[in-house]
Amino acid sequence: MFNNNMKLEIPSKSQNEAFARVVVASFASQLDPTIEELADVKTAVSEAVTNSIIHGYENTTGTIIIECKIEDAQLEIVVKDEGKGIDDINKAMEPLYTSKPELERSGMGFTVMESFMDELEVESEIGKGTRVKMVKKFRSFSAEE
Amino acid sequence: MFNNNMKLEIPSKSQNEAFARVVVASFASQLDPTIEELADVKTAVSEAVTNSIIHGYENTTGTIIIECKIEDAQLEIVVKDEGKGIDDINKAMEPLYTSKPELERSGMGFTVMESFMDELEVESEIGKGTRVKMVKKFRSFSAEE
Amino acid sequence: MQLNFKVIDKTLVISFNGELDHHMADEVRTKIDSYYVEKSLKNIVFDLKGLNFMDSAGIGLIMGRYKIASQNGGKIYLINASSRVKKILNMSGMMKIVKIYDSLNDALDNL
Amino acid sequence: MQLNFKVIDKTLVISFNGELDHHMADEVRTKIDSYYVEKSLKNIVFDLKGLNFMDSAGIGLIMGRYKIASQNGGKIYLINASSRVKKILNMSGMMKIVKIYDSLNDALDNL
Ligand SMILES: Nc1ncnc2c1ncn2[C@@H]1O[C@H](COP(=O)(O)OP(=O)(O)O)[C@@H](O)[C@H]1O
Ligand SMILES: Nc1ncnc2c1ncn2[C@@H]1O[C@H](COP(=O)(O)OP(=O)(O)O)[C@@H](O)[C@H]1O
Repeated sequence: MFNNNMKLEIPSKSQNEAFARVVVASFASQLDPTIEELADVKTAVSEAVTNSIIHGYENTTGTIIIECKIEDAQLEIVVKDEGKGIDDINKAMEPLYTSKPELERSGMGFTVMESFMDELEVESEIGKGTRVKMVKKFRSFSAEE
Repeated sequence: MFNNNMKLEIPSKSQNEAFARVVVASFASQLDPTIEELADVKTAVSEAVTNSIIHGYENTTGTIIIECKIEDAQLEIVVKDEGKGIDDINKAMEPLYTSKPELERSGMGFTVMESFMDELEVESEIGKGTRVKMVKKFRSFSAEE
Repeated sequence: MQLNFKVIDKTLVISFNGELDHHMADEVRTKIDSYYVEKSLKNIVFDLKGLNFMDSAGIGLIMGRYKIASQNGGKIYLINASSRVKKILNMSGMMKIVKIYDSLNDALDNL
Repeated sequence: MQLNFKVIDKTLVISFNGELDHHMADEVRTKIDSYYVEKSLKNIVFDLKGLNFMDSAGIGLIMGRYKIASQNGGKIYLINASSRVKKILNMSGMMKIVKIYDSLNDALDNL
């Protein structure tokens, strides 16, 4: 079985959105992704990390943890923060719902994660933080060895 | 002041040498490095991570921690393992000294780190592990804001 | 992110080069809005040819400019949108409020 | 890492494409040595044109091949080494045991 994992901790600064995307994409590149698959992963990571920065920590400084796990042709990505948490997850996941329209958020973050990844699971507790788990299956990859 | 930091944890698998290089280089790219400066950082990280894999964990599985800190135009990189540790650091740092000639190690790892980075500091305890701290100053960078 | 502004009559043509995420959107928004107001413009054409990444922050940015342009009787057009960007815009129903053309000439002809 | 082998008389010319670190060196070493032995070769030319990264694992790899070739009365040549690779080789005193040339012809002329 082909497997690997990594854990990245970054402060909740918006300049780290791009860094987080690059790191996860580079980790995913072990799975010989297509350009499309890689872009799917980058976009989903960007959404989750941005949410932790804007909504979780509301632009104060906190730590965002990104964990990736490869098992055969599957990549699991967990993005966690210890920010304010989500009150009503079902409502939060509705397309176009946003609690921050004044920041020109579109309310499409979770919808984008859901459509670009194969699985999406959100856990959250008010005052404790949020954990977004996403799974991507790489069609093209076949483990050697 | 311009600052940022990150922490990466990876298992001691040799395929993660390249991944570690890419992550640190991508983090360093915030400092607008020259191609040469970026290659210096990549090479030094590669040496330190390889050492943790081969010498620290001797090809068993352990965790390697890479911490980076940017303060103005300076990048500090710490590579840590909880492996077997180094008995005689001064001897280990001599050019051409290697404890693993049978693996075709050249004994040039520390020399490479030292010449490509501005500072190198090695701490180690037998049975506890090794911590390599390196500092690179980026000549070209001037923090905005 | 590299932005280029070009004005044709009352239409602002913005070329994007780079990655459009939340970090960049903040900066881009300020630049566009102050230019648009300063020159008293009407329509906005987003040229997305050089855009190699966009997440939902891009939807927010375009939506926000749509609101501003609408108040001035102006319209929003996108040109050179990749299939990926179209996919993201489609999810949000944006295709109903902005028009997508293949070239600047097509867009200008339809103003 | 992509390796290409070419044989000219008793000389093995190896072209490297990619990054040479400890991870890659293990695989590369096995490939080179089995090819070298199988074809009973003598000299080795390392063409480093496509090498876009090398750390001290590269020194170990070249040094190891130097030992093997020496035992067969063969020599080691490097061609198309970047200034960076030269810097690393210089640190280790390798420049004394391997010769560096600008082109394959130069190297072959000096065998
Ligand atoms: N990490 C988080 N911490 C707290 N709240 C969150 C987090 N992620 C999402 N939310 C909530 O869920 C809502 C919907 O998120 P999303 O679909 O990404 O849209 P947007 O980010 O554009 O608002 C957000 O407006 C916010 O209220
Ligand atoms: N992380 C580490 N853990 C244990 N021993 C180490 C570590 N790093 C270096 N060493 C010791 O220091 C020696 C010299 O290291 P180095 O200069 O990198 O050369 P090389 O890796 O080629 O042996 C190694 O051979 C090893 O004995």
